[in-house]
Parts: sequence; C-alpha cells; structure tokens
Amino acid sequence: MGEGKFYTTETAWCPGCGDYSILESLKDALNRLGKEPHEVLVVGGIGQAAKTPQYINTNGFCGLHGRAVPPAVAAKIANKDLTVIINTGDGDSYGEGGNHFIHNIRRNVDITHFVHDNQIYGLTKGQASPTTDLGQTTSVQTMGTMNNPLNPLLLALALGAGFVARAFSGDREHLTSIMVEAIKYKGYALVDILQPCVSFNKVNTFQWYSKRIYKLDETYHPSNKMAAMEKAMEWGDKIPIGIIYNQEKSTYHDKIGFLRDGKPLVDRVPDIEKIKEFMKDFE
Amino acid sequence: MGEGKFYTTETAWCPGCGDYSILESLKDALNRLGKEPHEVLVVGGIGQAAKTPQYINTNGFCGLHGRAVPPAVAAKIANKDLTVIINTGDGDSYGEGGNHFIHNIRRNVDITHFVHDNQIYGLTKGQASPTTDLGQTTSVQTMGTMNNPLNPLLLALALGAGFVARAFSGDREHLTSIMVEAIKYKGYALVDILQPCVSFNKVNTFQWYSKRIYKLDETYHPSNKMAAMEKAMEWGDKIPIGIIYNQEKSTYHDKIGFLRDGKPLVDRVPDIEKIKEFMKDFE
Amino acid sequence: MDYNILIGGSAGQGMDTLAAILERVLKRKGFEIFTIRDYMSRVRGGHNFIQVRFGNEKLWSHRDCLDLIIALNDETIVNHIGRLDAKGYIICDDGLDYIEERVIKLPLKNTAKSMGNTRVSGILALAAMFKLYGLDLSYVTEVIENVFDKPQVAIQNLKAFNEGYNLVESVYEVTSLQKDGNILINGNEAIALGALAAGCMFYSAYPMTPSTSIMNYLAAKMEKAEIVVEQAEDEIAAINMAIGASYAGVRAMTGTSGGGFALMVEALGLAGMLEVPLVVAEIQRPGPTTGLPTRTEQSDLKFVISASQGEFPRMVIALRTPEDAFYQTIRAFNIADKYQIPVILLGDQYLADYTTTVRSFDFDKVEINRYISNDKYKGDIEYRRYEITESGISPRIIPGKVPGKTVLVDSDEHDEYGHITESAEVKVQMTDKRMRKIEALKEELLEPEFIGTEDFDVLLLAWGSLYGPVKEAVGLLNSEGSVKYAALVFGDIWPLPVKSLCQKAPKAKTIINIEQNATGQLGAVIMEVTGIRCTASILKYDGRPISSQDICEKIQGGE
Amino acid sequence: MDYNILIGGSAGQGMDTLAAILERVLKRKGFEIFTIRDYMSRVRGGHNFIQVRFGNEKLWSHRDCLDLIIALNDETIVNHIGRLDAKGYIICDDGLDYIEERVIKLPLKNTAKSMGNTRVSGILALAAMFKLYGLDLSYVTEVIENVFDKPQVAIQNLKAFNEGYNLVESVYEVTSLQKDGNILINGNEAIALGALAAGCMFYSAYPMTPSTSIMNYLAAKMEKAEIVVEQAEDEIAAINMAIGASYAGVRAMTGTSGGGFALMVEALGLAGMLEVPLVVAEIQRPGPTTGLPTRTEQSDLKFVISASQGEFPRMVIALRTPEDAFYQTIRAFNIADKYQIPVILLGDQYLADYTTTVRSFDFDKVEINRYISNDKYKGDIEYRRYEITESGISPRIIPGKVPGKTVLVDSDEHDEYGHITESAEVKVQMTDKRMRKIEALKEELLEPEFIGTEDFDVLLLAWGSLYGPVKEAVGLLNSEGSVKYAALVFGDIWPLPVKSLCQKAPKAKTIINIEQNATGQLGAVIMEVTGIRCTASILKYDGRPISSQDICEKIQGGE
Ligand SMILES: Cc1ncc(C[n+]2csc(CCOP(=O)(O)OP(=O)(O)O)c2C)c(N)n1
Ligand SMILES: Cc1ncc(C[n+]2csc(CCOP(=O)(O)OP(=O)(O)O)c2C)c(N)n1
Ligand code: SF4
Ligand code: SF4
Ligand SMILES: [Mg+2]
Ligand SMILES: [Mg+2]
Repeated sequence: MGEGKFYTTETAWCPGCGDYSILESLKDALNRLGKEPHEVLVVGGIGQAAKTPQYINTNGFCGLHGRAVPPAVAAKIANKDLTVIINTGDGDSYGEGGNHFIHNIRRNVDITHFVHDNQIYGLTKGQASPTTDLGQTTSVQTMGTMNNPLNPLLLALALGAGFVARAFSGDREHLTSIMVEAIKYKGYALVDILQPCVSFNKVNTFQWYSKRIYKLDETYHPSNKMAAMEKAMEWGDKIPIGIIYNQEKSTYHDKIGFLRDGKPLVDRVPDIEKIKEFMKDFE
Repeated sequence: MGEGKFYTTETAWCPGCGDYSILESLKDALNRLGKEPHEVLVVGGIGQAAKTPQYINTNGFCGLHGRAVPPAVAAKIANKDLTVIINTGDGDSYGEGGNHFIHNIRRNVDITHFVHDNQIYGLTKGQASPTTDLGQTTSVQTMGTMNNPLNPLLLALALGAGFVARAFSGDREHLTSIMVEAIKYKGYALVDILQPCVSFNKVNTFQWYSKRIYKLDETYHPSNKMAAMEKAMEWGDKIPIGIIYNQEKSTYHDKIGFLRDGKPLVDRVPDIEKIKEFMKDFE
Repeated sequence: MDYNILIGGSAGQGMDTLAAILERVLKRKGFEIFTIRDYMSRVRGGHNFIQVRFGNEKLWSHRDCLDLIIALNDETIVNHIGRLDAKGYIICDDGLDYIEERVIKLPLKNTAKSMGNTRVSGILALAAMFKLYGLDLSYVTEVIENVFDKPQVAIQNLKAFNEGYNLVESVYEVTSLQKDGNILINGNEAIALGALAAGCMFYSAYPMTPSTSIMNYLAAKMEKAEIVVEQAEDEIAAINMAIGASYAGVRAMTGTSGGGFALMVEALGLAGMLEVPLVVAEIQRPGPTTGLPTRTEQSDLKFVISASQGEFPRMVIALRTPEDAFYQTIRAFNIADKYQIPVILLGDQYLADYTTTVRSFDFDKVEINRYISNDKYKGDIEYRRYEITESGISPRIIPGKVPGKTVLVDSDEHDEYGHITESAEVKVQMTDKRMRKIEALKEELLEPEFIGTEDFDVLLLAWGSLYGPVKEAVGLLNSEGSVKYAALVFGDIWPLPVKSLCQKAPKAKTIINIEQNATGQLGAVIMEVTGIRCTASILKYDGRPISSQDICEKIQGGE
Repeated sequence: MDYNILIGGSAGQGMDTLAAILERVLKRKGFEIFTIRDYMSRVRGGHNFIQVRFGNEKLWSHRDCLDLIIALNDETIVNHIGRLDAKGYIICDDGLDYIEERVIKLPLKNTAKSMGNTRVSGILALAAMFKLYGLDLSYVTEVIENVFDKPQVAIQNLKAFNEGYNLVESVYEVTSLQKDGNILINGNEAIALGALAAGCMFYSAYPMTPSTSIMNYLAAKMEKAEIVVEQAEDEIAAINMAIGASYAGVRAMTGTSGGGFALMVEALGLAGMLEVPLVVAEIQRPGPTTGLPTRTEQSDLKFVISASQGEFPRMVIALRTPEDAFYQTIRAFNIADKYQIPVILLGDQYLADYTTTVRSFDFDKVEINRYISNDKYKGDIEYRRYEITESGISPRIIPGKVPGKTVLVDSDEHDEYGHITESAEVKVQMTDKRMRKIEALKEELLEPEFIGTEDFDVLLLAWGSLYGPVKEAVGLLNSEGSVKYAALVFGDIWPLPVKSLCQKAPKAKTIINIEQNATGQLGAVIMEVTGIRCTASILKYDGRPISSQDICEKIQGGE
C-alpha cells in the first residue's frame, strides 16, 4: 500500500472496508496507463470514499460534500492535460450532489467518475443513501427505507451518458480493467462500484454481493441503448458487472474550438491588446 | 379569465404566452374535479410559470427558484386533505431544482407536478434551460446550446415515477383531461407541458410544436415500462403527447401508518402525556 | 467529592458502552454526572476518549485533572498521563509495557480470553474501577441488562463484571448523599425532547455531525410520537420542506451544523419574507467548511445573525445547558409562532454530546401557544395574509381550514393579500411591518444570566455552552485571591438583550469576553450594538472545549 | 447646462432602443451622460421608464427633476408629471387626451402608420426632441445604423427620424463644449471588461437579475477573448466550478445577486479554507429573498461580510462607479491571487444598470500579478501547499505544472501538506496562519474617498454606488447655507479601513450614514470596528435609487 509512485501514507478507513480495494485498483489503473502523479487530479467531496485523494500521491482536491463534480469539470476545462478522476461516495454523488450529477452528464466533459457505492452514508454512521435497498432500517430510517432506490446506471443512460459501467470492489482485476477503460474514454464516464461497508451496511455485505454479481461477457454488446437500459434495470438475485454502455460522443472540449485546439487555458497569456479593442463597443 | 371561483385578477405575462392556456386548463380541471379554492394549494418556485399561484384563487405558495417541490411535498404530509399542485417552469423544475425533482419521484408523495416547459428561462430573458434544443443560440449560449437536452419523461421513468405525461398548451381540451387524470392519480404525477414563449424562444414556437405533436391513442398502453421509455425517447419530427406511463404504486402516506390512517397531522393535538413518558429513556 | 475518570482507546473498542454503564449506574446511585466525549472523525481506529466526572454536587462542566485512567491501549496512557493526579491510578491490561507507580496492571485480556469473549476486557476494567472506588454492585445488573439488547450478551457482560470486581481491592470509599431524581441527558437529546414537548410534528434534515443525534432521537420516536422525520436529499430541501409543513399548519423544525446551515441561508430569508414560523437548530463545529467535524467551536454567531440577503427579523438563542436546551426549544416554537419568524437555536458539539444529570423536566411548565386565527375568519370577514398591523404581526390562518378563505404567500415583495407588488410605498410599508415585530420581541428577551458577586472587579462575558465552564470558573476565582469576579452568560443573543450588560459593564474594571472562536464574535456583536468594548479576550479555537481551569489559568496568567 | 429627459411606456415598446440612440448620439456630440433605467420584473406591459440626463460637465448621478417627458402612453404622464420642471415639455401622441400647457401633442401614431410601420412612433418622438433642443443631425445616421442589426430596419428608422425632426420647432439651443473622448458604459459592463483585462479565463454563473449582464457581456466575447463562460446548473455549481478552475491555475470568477450568493455561502468558505483565489461579484437587489428583482438596495453588506461558517480572511470591495468597477475588478483578481482568498465585489442594480460617460479606461495602468511559484519548486526542493509562513501566505504552484510535485487541498483542517489532521496544535497554527493574511491586507486597503471641505460640520458616511448621489449632494449643500459638509464614501469595506474615519469623525458635529437599506448596515459595521456612532441616518429602502436632491432634502429637513 505504501509503495509505488502513487503511495499511500495512512488511512482512516475501517479494516475490511471495500474502499481499500478501490484505492489499490485506482493505483494499478494509473500505473497501467503510464501516468505520473503530477499529471493526475483526484477529486472527492466529503465522506469516507471522498477521502481517496488524501490517500494517493497525485494532485488532490477534497471539496464539499456533494460538490465533487463541478470543480473536477472546471479543472479539466482549465487544464485539458490533467487526467481528472472523481472518487467519492454514493451519498455524495447521487444524494447531496444529484443536481451536478445529472447536469454534468449533459455537459460531457472528459472526466471519470468512480462512485464508491456502499449503499449507505458511511462517514456519518449509517443513514440510508439514495441507493439503499427498500426496507433496510437504520438509525434514521427506523421504519425501514421507504424511497424507491435510485438506479444510477439507468439514470445516467436516461441522461445520455456515453460510458456507463458497474464494478465490484471484491473483484480487483475486473475493477482495474474497467477503470482503465473508463479513464481512457473520451468524455464523462461513470463507474458505479459496489463496495461493502463493514461497519454500517449489514445487508449488502461482501457475501451478499459475491452471491449475486456476474460479469458481462462478449455476448453482451454495450452499444445498444435500449439493451443497456434493460441491463441497467437488472438488480436483485442477479447483478451484472462490466461495461453496460460505451459509445463515442463529442465532448465539451470538442464543441468549443478554442478549448479543443491549442494550449490548455492554464498555459495561455491573456492578450491585453485584444481586450483593449473591446472598449470600442462603448465608444 | 376573471370569472369563476378560481378567478384571476391580473397577470404580468406577455400577450400570447402559453402560460395563459395552462392556467385556464388548470381552472377547468379543478372545476371538473369539484374542488373548492380553499381545498387546493398551488405551489410555484420563481419564474414566469411559477407565478401561476398568484393568478388563481386557491391557496398559493411562491417560494424560491428551484424549490417548489420540497414545500409542496411537506404541505401534503402536513395536511393530506389538501390537493397539492405544482405549477412551475422547466428551469425551476429541472435546472435549479433538479435534485428535488429526482429525489421526490423516489419519495412518491401524492402531489401533481405541472411543468410549463417553454424550453427556455423566460423571466430572466431567454437563457438556455435544461430542455433547450441543441444548437439554439441565446444571450448566454452565444456559441449555441451545447448540452445534451434533458429528457424529463425518460428521467422520471428511470427514477420510477408512476404517472408520466406530456401535454401541449395549444390543445386546451387534451391538456385539461390530462390534468384531471394527473390530479386524480395517487402519488407523484409529472406532466411536462410544452408551452411557447413568444418573447424568448423563437425556435420552439406554437407552429413548431403544432407541426410535430401527435396524440397517443387507445393503441398505446401506458402500463409497460420499457415501451414507455421508448415512447419517451421520441422527439424531433414527431412528438407524442398524452399519458406515457400510468401505474399504481404505494405512496409515501401509504407507507407510514400514522399518516395513512386518522386525521391529517395538522388536525392533531400533541399528546403531552405520551411525550412526558419519553423522559424514562433518560432515567 | 468530585472524581474524574477517563476511558480511552481506539474507535470501535466499545468505550461508549463502558461509559454508558458507568454513568447510568452512578446516576442511579444518586451521583451527579458530567461526561464529555472526544471523537475523531473516523469509524474505526484513531484515538478517542470519554471522561466521566461524578460527584455529590451539581456539576456544570468537565474538568481537566484526572483521578483515574482506564486505558484500553498504550496511546491512552501516553496522551493523558500528564493530566493524571499525583494520587490517581491507571487501570490497564498487564500486557501493556508502560511502567509507572500509578499503573494497576490487570490480566484483562487473559481473563476475557478465558471467559471465551475477548470483547469483555473493557467491562473487566470497569468493574475493577468500581471496586477501587468502593462502589457496591447496586444497579449494575439492571443497567447492564438495559444497555445490551441481546440477553446472552448482557449475561456475559454481567459475569465479566463480577470477575473484574474481584481483580482489585478497594482504595476509596465513595458514597452518594442524595437519592436519584435526575435524568441523564445530552444537549441534542434535550433539544429533541423539547421539540416533541412543543408539539413539533415534522422534522426534516440531512445528516451532519454534530447535529445528527437530534434526528436520531426523533426518528426513534417517529411512530410513538407520530412525528414525521424525513431525511431530505440535501439541506436546501430540508429547510424548504420544514417551511412547507409549517405553512400548512404543523410545527416544523430542521437541524444541521454550519455547513448545512450555509445551504439553508436562502430559505432562512424565505421564512422571514413569507412570515412562516420556523425553528432551526444549528449545532456548531470548527470551521471553516468541513473543519474538524467531530469537535467543538463557537464560530458561527455572526454568520447566523446576518445570514441571507435583505433584512428581516429573526431570533437567535444560544443554548447553555441541556436543561436550557429543553425549555428554550419549546420557547423557540412559541416565539416563532407568535412573531411568524425563523428562530435559530445555536448549539455546539460540546453541548450536543456531553451528558449530565439534570432535574427531570417539568412538563407542567410547558405551554403551547399557536397564535392561529382560524376561528376569527370563519364567516364573511375579509382575510389578508399580510394585513398591516401596529405590532407588525398579521393574523394567521391555516390553508384549507377556513372554507372560503385562501392563504397566498410570495417571496417577491407583496401587498397585504400576498400579491406581488412593485410599489415603492408598499415595499416600505411591508419592510416596516416586518421590522416592527422586532420591537415587541425585544420586550420579551431574556437577559443573560448573572453569575458571581455584585461587587465584582472583573466582568466575564460569554455565551451558549460556555455557561458551565464560566460558572465553575467564577466560583473558583472568587474562592481565591482578592479580585472579585462576575459573569454574564448570554442565552438570547439576537436581538442582543442589553439591559444587564449596560448596567454591569460600567462597574467593571476589566471586561473579558471568553469565547471558543478566533475573532471574539460576541465581543464584536456587543460592540456593534452597545459600543461597549471588551478590554481583553480569552479565545480558544483548537476544537477542544474550554474548561474552568483553562479559564482561571488564562485570567490569572494575565491574559 | 444639464438636461434630464424621461422616456416612459410599457415593456416591449422599445424604450431601450430610443434611449440607446439618444445617449449615444449625445455622447458622440461630446456631452456627458447619466442614464438610469426603471424596469418592472416582467417582459411585456407594466410601466417602465428611462431617464437620460446630459450636460457639459461630468455627471455623477441621476436627478429627479425632469426637463422633458417623452410619453409613449398616458401612464407615463400621470406618473411623472409631478417631477416636470415648470418650463419643461411633454412630447406625446396627439391621441392621448391629457390636457396641460406643457404638452406637445404630435401625430406620432398617424405618421408612423402612414409610413407603414407603427413601431417607429417612438423614433418620431425622439427626433422631435432633438429638434426641440436644437440638436443637429450629426452622428444620428451612424448611431441608428449601429443600433439596428438589420439594414432595412435602420433605413426605416432613419426615415422616421427625419420625419419626426420636422414635426416641431426648436426652443432650446444646446451645444456641447468638448470633444468626445469618453466611453459610455454601465457598472456591470465595466466589471466584465475589468475581468477580461485581468486575464480572467473562466466565468461560471447562473442567471440572476441584476447580475446577468456581466455574463451576457462575457458570453458575447467568449470566442474572441477565449474565455469560457459556463451557465451552471445552479449557483452552487457556479462557485464550485470557479474554485476548481482557479485551483487548476486560471483566473476564475462567478457573479450573482443576493439569492444566488446565499447558495454560494458554503463554497465561499471552501475558497477560504483551501486558500484558492476567487472573485465573486454580488450585485444587490432589494430583499429579503426574491424581493424586488429589478430594483436597487444595499442590504447585503453584513451578510457578505460574515457569510459562511467558521472564520477565514476575505475582502469585500463596494463598487462606486463604472470606472471604479473596472479598476477594482482588476485589483480584486490581484488581491485574490496575492492572499489566496475570496474577494467579493459588491455592486447593486443602480450601478449595474446606469450608463454614464467615463474617460476611456487606461490599459497601461493594468498590472497582472499572479504570485505563482512554479519555478521555485522545479527540482529537488520539497513543496508544502500550506507551508506556515510569517505572512500567512503559502507558496502556490499549479497542479500538473511542476513534474514530481503534487498539490493537495482539503476542506477538513489539514497540515502543511494538505493532509487531514485532528491535532489541536495544527488547528490553531493553521487558523493563525490564515488569519495572519488579514494583517498584510489591511496595510494595502484603500481609504474611503473624502469629498467636500476640510472644515466641515457634518460628516456624511456612505458606501458603494451612493458615491455619485452623495458627491453631488455635498456640492449642492456646500453651495447653499452656512453649514459645511463633507463625506467619506467607502470602496474597500471589509476589512474596514479606519484611518480616515478615525481622523475625520472626531471633527464632526454630526455624523450621518446614508444608505439604501432599512437598518443602517455601514453604521453597524463602523460601530463594531471603531465604536464611532452615527448621530443620524438617512435610510432609503423603497427599491428606487436615492438622488442628491433626496439627500439634500432629508438633511435640510432635519433628519
Ligand atoms: C453540507 C454537508 N452536509 C452534510 C455533511 C455530512 N456528511 C459528510 S459525509 C456524508 C455522507 C457520506 O456518504 P457517502 O457519500 O455515501 O460516502 P461514504 O462515507 O459512504 O463513503 C454526510 C452526510 C457535510 N459534510 N456537509
Ligand atoms: C437562486 C436564484 N437564482 C436565480 C434566480 C433568477 N431566476 C428567476 S426565474 C429564473 C429562470 C426561470 O426559468 P423557468 O423556470 O424555465 O421559468 P419561465 O420563466 O421560463 O416560466 C431564474 C434563473 C432566482 N430568482 N433565484
Ligand atoms: S464506515 Fe464503512 S465505508 Fe466508512 S471506512 Fe468504515 S467500512 Fe468503509
Ligand atoms: S417571457 Fe415567455 S414565458 Fe414569460 S410571459 Fe413572456 S412569453 Fe410567457
Ligand atoms: Mg456511501
Ligand atoms: Mg421556462
């Protein structure tokens, strides 16, 4: 854990937490992609998963709860050379951050969004998240969780996301390979990563997931939207993991000529003479 | 306009605005349902559409931009006898208010949500809304709207909404009949109402809509979710209007025994003796 | 007598349970208790500790000096031995290799292992502490049975307790002088119970430390009390829901900490503009932003006083003790209803989490006043939601409850009927109407509590949860030396009650504000309102609660 | 000479265009201009008006008394005739049945109809005004061609102008004394241009009156200036995006009004905690909440000064004139970069929307200082994002720009490396480090502008956009009577610069704060910081801008 260029110094996660595997897979993926620490920016909101930027030697931004996506997207706009990756929780991404989630899929900036989906609010000690299963009781949902769980994959598809996948922290190799594909994808890529929370989610345990997940194989073609939506709706006894949908789309940068071409914004020097010309508008 | 028990005194809308028809249909629908003004609560956020509560003689709540849904839902929880209807804009509902939209579909409180969808921010003079078509230029989207438009019907379906419909302000009778069904539906009902903004949306005009819309007929069965999703994705030369999906679901009140049964909360007297008993927890 | 026991270890070692058993047994025996909890913002590992102080007289705060340390790991000893009294003891496992004469090493782990349950080693240590202090076994069984849900676990722990009790000999002989008539409660539980007593039927919130325990308590009572507790999708929804429920006629409340309150700021103004009653609990933690999530600070005072654009009346009540929290929460609902304004209850992590013994709350004192005029408007009389009145308060009716009458509210400036207006005159009239409500409110403000002697030289100023430490400090200071001390501790804080202050301040040679923040916010507010300048400040902002000893040292150290 | 012309009608009648033609032609002729716009919050209908004041000397504000009314409907006459000078005129259509000797009825509608375009009746009236004032036709053609995008529309309007010019006879003979070397600009355009001049490359915002015109201007320049202008999904996203872009190394800004700012409060603290430079324009309108969306007020001062939980350094600059807005916006970026803090530019609807002639901005004065240390950290030297320094400012490098060096920022309390800490010591050190930045900042504050005579009796205090009205008022007051007046008008307002104030205040017999709010917020801030109490207040909060006449009357009326 402490080794390699993306080394971790110390974590505050519980022993046995699925977050460790996700962190290690992230490092593996970055290594496979040949990235250097300073070329990568890992962004989190607030929560257990959102501490990931603290535990990996890259640029890191731990912002506000629910607000991981806006700074990530803007950092990519400011510097297209950065590899921008969000690692944060289900509550952060789909709960408090729901509005940024839906609208940034529409924006399609070239970033990668890894959601550590433990189906619970971990850091605040176990309240229902938007993905908590129906009926699960918690300290706040004392009568059992009543809200229809949010299906992040289906939602992303409904909003036109071009890369949508699900992975499981318990299958590190599969997870790493999906991470690699997601980071390589040009545009907004969502990977919902099922992750046991050993302290607060006593329903969706490692065993619970292990029993249900199965890997999508070559017979599944992730290019058909309706098929992807049907696949995304599978949940219960059988839970598919793998790339549900993968389709090229023009990105935010593609649409704005001066961003697509030339140097990253951060390397440009403002052209004062040109700005001075604008005074003519007021003459 | 000024007549009937739901009378309007004065409006600040532009002549020719689609909001007028929606207001009149709303009154017709309430009349058909035999409602009295004091039994109804109309809620808006901020925007042109959101002024509807100002223009109808019912209880009215014009809150904050983007925040129509939370007070509406809570008012229904507080007093289940109220007929709670939201009339507000596309920007209000899907833009600033996006997070409440997605999570209140999951909550499924028995309210009705009429979105005056003029595909533009009217009150603030014509910026792109989440439903503005690709490429449309505005005072802010000077290079053309670049974000993939949000499909509210598909989104609602992806989140598990039980009643999802589209209507057009230009077909008053059809609109009224859908409003009646939506209000009668037990649970959260969404009607996205296409509405011309004569001042700021010069693309999606009355003519533009008239040419494209067609009514769903008896051959369409609004009970199949996958079919509904396919239907919801139709947009362009042909735009379906009508009830896309209609399925019974248990509501928020159904799930909480003490809300479902007995008097509305607002009519209850707190039982101080019972509360006093709780002190035992601390003895 | 006054003993102070620390239990320390890493998160997940069950210190909460040990402390709960200890304080409840002691309480039933008739002791007064004051327990603080020091947590890191993590679920497992790290270093946490709990300090249980007990005695025969009412305790107002924690104290630093320790009489006993129950160390579940080495770190506990290393971190806290500096505070251990020279005559104190440390109870720990004999596997720890710390050498010190005050250390009592016991075979905790081995005994636990031999009992077949390694988790009971803490209970063994606790039992040893009981014996050490000469406490008998009364109430132990009932409390342990109560604390553990599962009977077999309770039995195991009881067995362990008995084992542990035999591991040491008594050194002290501690007895209580009174009979138990108290409850043991923390600040957040007192707020929650106050809300229920006030008839609150709707609580919407989003989890945020250290406010979550209000929601937890209410959620646990949801069915019994028939209160809807709704976890909102975010804090914006939470407050807007509470406003919607209140508009519809039920008492409604939301709660959060500073970061969540930041998201509620726009809707706070909405309540002000719509004149919808609202109670908001803001339980402070150290900022800025995420800061130190599980620790304490008083740095949101100026923020909550001026939060939201424009100008409207609001009230801010700083909570001082759990008892105060209970009664003030009820009062907050009454004031919110009377003036149709938002009332903010300002707490902090210290008050939220410390548990202490207080007299059982007097429910006979609880009065509920709703100020609703439904009856008056039945019939032909016209209803105007924003009728301009002398007091500024307009009659309120509940939507749907008066046939023929509707209630229209609008966040745009509006006329008496709630209709949008652009009139310059109406804007002024409505602003004046709203602001007039402050005048009457000022008349019923509660003055800060005066502590100490009337012939003081030094006047201490503090607010909220510093009540306890300051009260103890004044006692200590006045028992030594010749300088005389007094204090004013503010509960009602905005509008600022100025009578006592203006009366006492001129008599003081020195005025010192004592606050848990870096800029002296109470000092600033007092300066703004009265022009009275504090001559010195004691400001602590390391996230840890200030103690009476801290205060005395800083004052005597000449700060 | 100093004339004041009102054009009134309902929204959608093209008054904007008429005023634009009028002010631009007058400007090119060499006149000084000051134009205010009074809009209702609606797109069509209602009653709106524009007042174009022009003269030969620099005009600092609007004035109430009118010399001419161009009435496009009856309501305009009814609403404004009370302000018309006894020798003034009203130009209107002869179809209006208002009878008054000052009314000049012209066949506007009929002539327009006969020209085949009813929309040109306003242009006819405008042309008549030109003739009435004896203004020649120079610049009319080029301005009209400029104002109308479509050539055929321009031609029609030109024709109409010539027709209208012949409808009346000249009464005045107005000429300008100078040559045009000015630009005609409003406050928001000046902010936007300032942002571009400062090298801002990222502007994210959500539409909100009266701030939207900043975004509109920047969006129009998006491709030419290569600035990304992003309409965010909400204000929370807007500010968090700006912080992300700034963290990544480009100058970034957001803008909004009070309600949107309320939603940005949490992230304002984020910028403070992360020490990421940020510029936020807050363009005030009357509150609370939605209030009067298209009107003016100065009621967010205390709000922005204390917004967000916890304590961190920020700067608030109140903008006084369009010229000030330009230069202060540039300075705001430099200060934000230097101290790594959020800087708030506080404007209001009055300043945002009034257009006035100012000297062309001097781009040679524009200095850009980024305070970035990338070069220093190339090589083997260790980088600590939050290095504790004497000034409190830690060296900043740009993520990705220094191989081998990474930049970690965290909203939790953190150590020098940006790693989360729970240490009490580090919390104190980091708070002190952040707060220390204020000390250096205080050294470079700009004192309020002093206006009037040094031997004053009465000292007026004001801030922001009241600069103009107060400046004119002081001139008027000192030209009459024996009481002597002076004023201090604050630009930098938080931290509050106190030198001039503490020097001048003791010399004043009376100190009056003049503000557009109901509670006297500047007065409160001054009291808090200095203990100086204003002896009287002039507070206007009806949503309409205060004029110099208003001020004089209130002062002389003994308020
Ligand atoms: C504005 C705000 N509201 C609430 C919180 C408290 N909070 C911190 S993390 C969290 C939830 C974390 O859940 P999730 O995102 O699923 O992450 P996990 O801990 O499960 O990895 C909450 C509610 C906060 N920090 N800020
Ligand atoms: C917090 C906040 N942000 C922005 C605004 C400004 N605003 C008012 S209405 C509106 C958009 C309205 O668009 P929509 O909801 O589509 O309604 P329409 O006017 O088109 O009917 C905006 C951005 C506001 N009032 N409050
Ligand atoms: S609480 Fe859950 S999510 Fe958080 S570190 Fe522990 S196991 Fe992981
Ligand atoms: S601006 Fe558009 S939406 Fe608003 S009233 Fe006018 S036509 Fe209707
Ligand atoms: Mg989670
Ligand atoms: Mg709209």
